[in-house]
Amino acid sequence: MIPGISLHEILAVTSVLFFIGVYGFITRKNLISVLISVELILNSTVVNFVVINKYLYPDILEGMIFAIFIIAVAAAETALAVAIIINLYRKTSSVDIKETETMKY
Amino acid sequence: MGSEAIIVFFLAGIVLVAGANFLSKLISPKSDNPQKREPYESGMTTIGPTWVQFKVGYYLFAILFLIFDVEVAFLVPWAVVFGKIGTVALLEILIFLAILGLGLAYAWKKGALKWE
Amino acid sequence: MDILSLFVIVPVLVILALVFSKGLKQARMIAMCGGIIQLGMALNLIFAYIKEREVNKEIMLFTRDLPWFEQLNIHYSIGVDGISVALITLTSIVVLAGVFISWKIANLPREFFVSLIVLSTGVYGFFISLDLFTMFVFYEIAVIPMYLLIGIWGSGPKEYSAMKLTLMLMGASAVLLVGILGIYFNSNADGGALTFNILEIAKVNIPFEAQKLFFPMTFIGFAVLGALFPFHTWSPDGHASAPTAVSMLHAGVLMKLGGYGIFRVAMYLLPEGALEWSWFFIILSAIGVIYGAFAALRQTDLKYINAYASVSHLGMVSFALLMLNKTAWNGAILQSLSHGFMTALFFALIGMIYGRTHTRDITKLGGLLKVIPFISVIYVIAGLALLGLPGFSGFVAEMNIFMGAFLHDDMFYRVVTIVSISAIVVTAVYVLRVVGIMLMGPVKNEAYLNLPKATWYEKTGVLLLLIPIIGIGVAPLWLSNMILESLEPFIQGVL
Amino acid sequence: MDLNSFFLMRHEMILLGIILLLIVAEIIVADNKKSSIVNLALFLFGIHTLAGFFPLPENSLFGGMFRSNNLIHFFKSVLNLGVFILLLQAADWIKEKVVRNGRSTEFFILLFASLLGMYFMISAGDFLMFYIGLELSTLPVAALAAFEIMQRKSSEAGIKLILSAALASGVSLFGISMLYATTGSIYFDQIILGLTETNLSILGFVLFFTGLAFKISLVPFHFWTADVYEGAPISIASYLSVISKGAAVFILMILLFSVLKPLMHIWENLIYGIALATMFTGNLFALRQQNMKRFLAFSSIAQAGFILLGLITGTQLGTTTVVYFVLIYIFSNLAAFGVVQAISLKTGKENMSDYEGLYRTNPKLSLVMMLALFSLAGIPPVAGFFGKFFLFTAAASKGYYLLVFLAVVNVTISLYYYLLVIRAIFLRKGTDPIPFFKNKLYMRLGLIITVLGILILGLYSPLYDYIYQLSAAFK
Amino acid sequence: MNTVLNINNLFLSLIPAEITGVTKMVMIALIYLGIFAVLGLYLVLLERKVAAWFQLRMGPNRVGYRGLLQTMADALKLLSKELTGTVKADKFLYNLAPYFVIVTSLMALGIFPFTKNLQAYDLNIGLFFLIAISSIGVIGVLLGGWSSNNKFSLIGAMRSGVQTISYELSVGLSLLTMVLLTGTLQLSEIVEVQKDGWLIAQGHIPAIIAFMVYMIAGTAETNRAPFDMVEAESELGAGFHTEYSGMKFAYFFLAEFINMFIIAAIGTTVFFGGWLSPFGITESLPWLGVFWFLLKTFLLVFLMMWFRWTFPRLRVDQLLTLEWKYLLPINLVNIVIMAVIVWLNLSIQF
Repeated sequence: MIPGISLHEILAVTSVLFFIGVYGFITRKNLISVLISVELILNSTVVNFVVINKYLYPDILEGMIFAIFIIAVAAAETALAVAIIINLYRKTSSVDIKETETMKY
Repeated sequence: MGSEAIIVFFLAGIVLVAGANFLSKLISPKSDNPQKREPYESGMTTIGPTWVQFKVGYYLFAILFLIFDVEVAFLVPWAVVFGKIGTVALLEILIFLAILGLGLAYAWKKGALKWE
Repeated sequence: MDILSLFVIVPVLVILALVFSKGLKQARMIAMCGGIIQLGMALNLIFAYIKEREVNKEIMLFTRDLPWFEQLNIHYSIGVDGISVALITLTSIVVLAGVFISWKIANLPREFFVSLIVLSTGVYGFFISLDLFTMFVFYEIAVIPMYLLIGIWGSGPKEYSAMKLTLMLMGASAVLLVGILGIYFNSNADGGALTFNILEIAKVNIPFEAQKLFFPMTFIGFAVLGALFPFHTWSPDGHASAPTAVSMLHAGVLMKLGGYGIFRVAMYLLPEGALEWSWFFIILSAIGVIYGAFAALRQTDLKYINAYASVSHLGMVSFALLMLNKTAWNGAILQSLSHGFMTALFFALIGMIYGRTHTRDITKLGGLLKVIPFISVIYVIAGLALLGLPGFSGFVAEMNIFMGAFLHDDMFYRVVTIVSISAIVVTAVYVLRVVGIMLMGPVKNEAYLNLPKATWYEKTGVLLLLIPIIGIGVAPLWLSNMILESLEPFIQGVL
Repeated sequence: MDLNSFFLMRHEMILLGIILLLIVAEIIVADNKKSSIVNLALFLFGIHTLAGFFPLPENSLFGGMFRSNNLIHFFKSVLNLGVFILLLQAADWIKEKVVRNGRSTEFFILLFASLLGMYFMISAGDFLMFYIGLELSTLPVAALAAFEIMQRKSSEAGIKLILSAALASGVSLFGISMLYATTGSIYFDQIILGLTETNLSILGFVLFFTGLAFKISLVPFHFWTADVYEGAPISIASYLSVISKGAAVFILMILLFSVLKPLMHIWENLIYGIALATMFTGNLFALRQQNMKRFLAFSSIAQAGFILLGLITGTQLGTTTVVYFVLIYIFSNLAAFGVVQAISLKTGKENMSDYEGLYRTNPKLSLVMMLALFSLAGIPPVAGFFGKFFLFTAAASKGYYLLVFLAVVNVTISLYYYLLVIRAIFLRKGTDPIPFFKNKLYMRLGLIITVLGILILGLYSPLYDYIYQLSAAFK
Repeated sequence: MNTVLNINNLFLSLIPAEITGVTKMVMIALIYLGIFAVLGLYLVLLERKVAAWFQLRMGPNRVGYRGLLQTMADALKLLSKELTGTVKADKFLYNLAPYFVIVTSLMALGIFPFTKNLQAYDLNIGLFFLIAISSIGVIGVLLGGWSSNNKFSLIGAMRSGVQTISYELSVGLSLLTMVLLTGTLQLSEIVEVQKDGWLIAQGHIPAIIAFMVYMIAGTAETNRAPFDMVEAESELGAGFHTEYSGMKFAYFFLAEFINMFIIAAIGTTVFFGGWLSPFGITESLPWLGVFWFLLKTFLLVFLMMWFRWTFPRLRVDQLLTLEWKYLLPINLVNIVIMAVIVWLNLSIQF
């Protein structure tokens, strides 16, 4: 627990982070950037879990454990996504999101 | 000193770099000519773009690292409490590492560890 | 094996036999045998029914009740009364006639007969069901083969017609389904268990609000199949595009499902709703009667003429049903039967004419009486029956309907009845117009002089249909009695 | 961890064993003998499927993280069966196309890993296990979607799937963190006790819901569906539309009916709206599809909308109908995908117009397709009708007559586009019909099982009653 | 010990109470900056001396007494050099890169216990923090190499990336092997545990294996010879910092040496008992811990320098083979052996 910083402030920060992520996911034109936006979302939830655990329910470490697993899964997700992006890059020589629009409607 | 030490060191590092940069700017000589601003390529002019496509091997290892590093992250809490838990922890980590090792063996067999 | 389930099992066996058949000859032999067996079963059922009725005063006879989805209280529940027996007989005759008429079907014969018999299975099942769920299942089974039948073997804009027909009927079943579920979830109004069983629901006093809500849904759901006025548009297109046997079966039998369903489900189970809404649907039916007749007058395509005539006549059925009295109901049932035979006959004849002349446009035809006398004579007879000449079934039916309808001393009912009766005149006009243009006069096309005469199978099919028309017309009373007896529970329940 | 708890996780343990065994096999088997692994995998999974049907005790493990009861066992077996059929249908494809690239074992490993994730997901007793299961079931599928690495569409499918999956799970996690904040626990048992209707918990629920809505591809989280189905190998499209969706529906149902019950009249309204949106969107978009995979994608979106009709009830009846429908849906959709796969494998054709005149050349396949589509459309006497009817019954039991009405209207719309396929197959003659071909044993077996399922499941009522008994767990 | 506290108190008494915190922080920051600079400069000198010694040369001996001021002069020289950079570089990232390397190494340096209680911050997850922070440095290298827009830099940076992350696994795993013995991640406690014998002795064979793996991996992680593909003067010019000049080059240079020190310090803390004296000979004088700590650390630093001048440079494939096919499997097995040893209580306690 950090003295002088209340739960609300941290949650406000994570919420902002979350929405930056969502915004980035929607607006970014580069697949890597989109991936990073997703990571932002995940990280905001990680902080959420840790902070809620620490501030509200410090006795049981459920939130902490959850956070570790989110990190692990996020890593797997990223690994896979990057692998697929590379594969796509080999076909199109670009990581631009508009390269993924051969299928529509 | 509490956790703010981390912040202090962080700031100190920044100050160090920024300060030295500033100092260097103050005292260093300045001269300019076009050749100086070219990228160094053993005296030749650069050919083609520099930001080129990479061997996929780098990414492969990056991905492998990512996976194994996360596994290490799971080993950390286990290692800390291992002494207190004992048998169950040993069994579980054996399974965990067996699967991990199998993964490594698989990557090995598939040639992911080979640098061509 | 009980006598009613056979009506489902035999067609299924026939279908299985057809699946393993090869070629046209085998297929039509199997289908014919199946049809004859069914006709035999139907006749047997009539006698068995009459015999049983003398000793057994239950509402439904030959009942059988097997639990199916016990959790939802769904049963495979069957039974017949006089109305169903009559309609089952109608079905078996029309199916057999249909097989004869399709004797020379060239394209994918096996599949044709399979679809035809699937359709008839649905119809049989519908008529014998006493359980709303089972009934609904059979209803849908009967609807779907139409798509393939019209789409593959039809003529003209067949894909469009088939799609339109299927979708409209399925849309109707959407409404119907809601109605059925509404009835089901109100069937515990008296504290009993939820049930789909018609006889048990009939004993329950479903709350008035629910009746008011679900009656129109159930009614419309069935009435679309019965070509109720604003929802009839599938029927002319469908009939026009369908192959002969399908038109026969559809107009002759399948559309009767609508009237039967209205009667057995909508009115029987939701009588208060029926009273509440009858004025509205009477108006629609009356419009349908008039509209159908006038539309038939305008058409030059034989099938369209007949199709609109069907709209008009089936409008009369629902009109009569909504009159809510015994005589009118009796007339409605008789009208169903008689229209079934007549219209099937018409379509059969039209099919024969079309098969020979390759046109259905009456303005291009003429003097057919000279070249194909058998077909033409039967056509005239059928036409006379349709316009309600005494001695044919149509007269008996219409007589009963308008008698019953006029029994109401309410002004509204009398007015609509008079308006509807005027349709009879129009009917006479369009029937005679066709006869005049198409059959009389000089032969318009040289090629028609060499038209082949009717073959034995065509004659068999036509006579199969003609006999009951005359039979009902000449001796209606035994049939009327059978129906009137069965109407008793309805009268108690509804009125 | 004693022997008993080991048995409780029998499904998971056996499947994990199979996965590990396959990895070992992949390592030790020589390259030119790889096709024998396909048989091995099929054999092992067949045994696993059979073993899954044996009854198991009901209990929970790991302090409530993993719980199991008969309904869950049953559902796992259903998923097994679905996957088994899918593997049978995919076997030829793998043998002919994949083995050559030397990646056949990976197909099985990834697929089984995903299935394992689903086991954990539907057995979850807390949000952590649920989340891990969810991700474990999604990520391998993304890899599988991008499996045909030589095709750009496949990569696109993979990237679309994984990015949308990541977004959905991120949003969902944010919601879970809110639920955690309001109740102080991630264990379902605790959450039921602590959950009340506060702004935070409602927001948390709605955010959480998106994660599963994504997996079930409910509108407005359906955007990935068609593209992924089109780009991915057919087996994977089929897997996504059937197994993955089924499992997600199941866990959503468990969560709604037990954990989130206190928020019932929030989610009732939510599901009401989403059900309508999903049905209409799925159906209306399906109307204009030419590619069979996209076509089935939108059809499966619409089907998801129908499933919601059972979910909206929150009763035992709802549970039963949903499970029953999903079971039928698995068979129907697998049959449809099986035919598409068989044709695509032999001829490479995937468009509806290519199917014209199919009946005249390949009557058996056409009939399978017809049965499948009728089942999807809900035409008796095939099973789909019963599934749909009971779903509507469930919704009507709560008085949602208008919803039922609109749903049946949607059935009619859906019938239209299913009939379009029927039209192409039966009514049209076609300029260049697909020539006659014979399927191999596995494919035939896969199709026969689905056809039997379609024909029998609806008419055979004891199954429904059996599910009803099992559903008592989630009243 | 008391002396340290006294000094601390003396400082505190000199300044007003309300600004204690800030002042203290500034003091500490200054002290550590000093340590950083001195260490950096003199490790360079040490390297050159050691190199000379190995090659039977004199080494730097002109500036100051025996060349002691040589690196000071170098630093001044670098400071006064012109900062060039190519126009094509990504300016922002190019300038950002040095911050990464410096800040991370400073932060890592900050949490070492030089002796009992002489520690800026006794983080309860100290070891974990060290592993984590030391892996951030590679981002600086990657950024620098990539943003330079120079092929040599790019190749160097990529190599650095793949090398660092690969060997980081071994560093982490070998340290975790020792955590099994300690049961804690807090550096001070890790040292306390070793009162009964340094961990390298407590864990006997697996610990020795772990130490060997750690030293190899640690050397590789700092991109030092024989793992210096990153710079590989003979093939890549100067690797990732080809385009850096003057002070900007100096940061990378400095960080490399500090990182070497950090690796050695971690090794000391985890394997060789940190500030503890051998056999407890100076336990009565806690402040001598600083001496012991530095002694051990510099011995390990010397070891790493020794490597540099003994082994030839590896090729990239050899390097990766070494890590993934030897060190990592060895490590995984080793950690299991260690677990069994802990489980059976076979560790040696004095």
